Amino acid sequence: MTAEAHHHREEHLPLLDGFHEQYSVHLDKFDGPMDLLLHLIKKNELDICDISIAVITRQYLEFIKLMKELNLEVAGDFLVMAATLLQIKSRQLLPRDDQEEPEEEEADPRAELVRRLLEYQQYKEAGMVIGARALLGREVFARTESEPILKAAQNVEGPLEVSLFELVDAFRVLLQRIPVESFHDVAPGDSLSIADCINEILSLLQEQDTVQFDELVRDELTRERVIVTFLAILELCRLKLIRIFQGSEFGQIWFVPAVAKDSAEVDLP
Amino acid sequence: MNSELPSIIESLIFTAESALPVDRLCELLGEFERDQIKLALAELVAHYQERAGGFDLVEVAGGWQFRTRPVFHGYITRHIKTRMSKFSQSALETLAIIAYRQPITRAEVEHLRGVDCGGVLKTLLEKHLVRILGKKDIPGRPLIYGTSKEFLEVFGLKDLKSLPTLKEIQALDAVPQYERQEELQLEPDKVIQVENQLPLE
Amino acid sequence: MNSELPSIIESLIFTAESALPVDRLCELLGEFERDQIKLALAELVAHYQERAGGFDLVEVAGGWQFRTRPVFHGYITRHIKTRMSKFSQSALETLAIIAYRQPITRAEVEHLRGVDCGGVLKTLLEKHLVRILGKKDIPGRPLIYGTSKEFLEVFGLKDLKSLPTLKEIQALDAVPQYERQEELQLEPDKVIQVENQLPLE
Repeated sequence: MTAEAHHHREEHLPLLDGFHEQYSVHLDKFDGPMDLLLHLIKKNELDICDISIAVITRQYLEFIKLMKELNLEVAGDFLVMAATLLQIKSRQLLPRDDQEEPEEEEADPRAELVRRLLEYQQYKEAGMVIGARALLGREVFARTESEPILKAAQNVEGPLEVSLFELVDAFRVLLQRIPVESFHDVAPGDSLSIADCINEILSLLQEQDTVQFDELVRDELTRERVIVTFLAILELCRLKLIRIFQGSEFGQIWFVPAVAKDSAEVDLP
Repeated sequence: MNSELPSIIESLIFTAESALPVDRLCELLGEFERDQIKLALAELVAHYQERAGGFDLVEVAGGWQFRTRPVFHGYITRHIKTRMSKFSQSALETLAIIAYRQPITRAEVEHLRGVDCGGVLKTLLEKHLVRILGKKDIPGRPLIYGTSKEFLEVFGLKDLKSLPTLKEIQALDAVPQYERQEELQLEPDKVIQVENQLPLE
Repeated sequence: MNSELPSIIESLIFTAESALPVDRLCELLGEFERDQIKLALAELVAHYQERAGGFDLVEVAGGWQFRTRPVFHGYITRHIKTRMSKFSQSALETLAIIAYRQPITRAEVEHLRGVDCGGVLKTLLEKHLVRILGKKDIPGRPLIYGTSKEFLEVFGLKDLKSLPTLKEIQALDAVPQYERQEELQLEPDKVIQVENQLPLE
């Protein structure tokens, strides 16, 4: 909470003067609408499977009202649940129409919410059980010092230890660092499948001198595959990596590496 | 059996960077039979259990590692900074959902929790407790998440199967326990009273 | 003497980043007498000497430390080959560029990173994460790079299409859509109206 927000609140709610800190701590305890609902159910000593929607809805709305009075930001998630509760309540109160859907069992409008609450409660408790374990780096420690004889040793092989998130994050950080104009065309969505296709074509061209368009789409003759392959070829051509040939009009499309592979020497130091 | 084998294994586990799986032990000690290695390991485990000293030999994240016994953490933190801060309830909830329901999408987590989980998810990814498993083969190809090896390491779990089952957790709940959340009064005028008393039932 | 003291000392030495001097031990364990600490330490040393396991408690550089016994060094150095190799930030960055922008030349990678990438590229090629896809038909005929099958395996990806896009990672931080929606009407009088209109059960 910012200092201004605090100030603001004091002006408007002299009643709660001096208790804001504790109070906001309480409000923060609710990890979303499901958590608040569970609290209300417990507080009213209700059975989750047979909650009084009227009581819960009233208290839930009062709570949100209070949050607003305290100038706390009410997250959209809380409002979504408020709407759900009001909807269930109104459905419960609607006169039951026997004529229209006689074959369908009268479903309890609360059923879906009850199911979600039960499931949520399960995971909330599972979280507490997990959190109560002795954690490495908090209650339990492993040896941190490495053995002197191993310290000196360099390792080149061995399994790699890196996560996908780290890879994407490295790319994200890099993009923040470099000017936008040099990176205007960041692969949107599915264009990465074109990358798969490019990779595939170039691999094939390392094994054989020429490749036919048909060869690439033979195994998977779908509209998507043909389009992606075609786009991959255009891209390869644009990048001057391949040359395209066509024997005759509507004839077979061939492509070859733009540069013969025998002249391949590594350009690394 | 080579009488030195338990000591050799002990020295390897002791110097390993992280929990050492039996498979890797066997790989490192190619001159010994797998059965011999497993027997020697069992001997070591029994020794440390019986001795109950400053540290134990425990199985975590599919491997073996020496770890201090939790009772001594009060002394250890006098010279070692705790790496892990306490997890927030929302982090634990999200972690539990991912652990029990993996592979799972962000939308599925959010549906279960009823709140936006982007921030929590990002923190869990940054802490390496959760990882991206790939993309789901449904329209939109959303990312799918699962728990990582670090999750098992941090929470001291042998594998995902050693997580308490949800049934077991429910059974725990059947036993009456004190309300973890203090009462929250909704009538503003009563709030002050409650705050002052704070009696836990 | 506190019967747990040797275990406490053991856990402290075990977790210390370097050899732990007796003075430091006494400082950390202010509630115990120096003589008690020295006695407990002597007890521990005797235990490890007698046991002659994989490691010993030895005094080095004025402090106490657990050290593996030299006879086992032949086994311990076998670790090096299976040790997890960690990625440097520059390797990760280079790999990310290649993964997301392939096919790409070294010059293009270097333009983006602003530094020479020859060394990193060589390492990535050696680790088989990156491979040469071919040569580009422009002056100088530079080699072009792409990711390998091993790359997909290391990251557990089915194909390149399964790589998360930047958008997806950035979306974790984003404010959910519905928060920008109009506020739900929650004015007290309106709520009461609802309550009054609808007969409550």
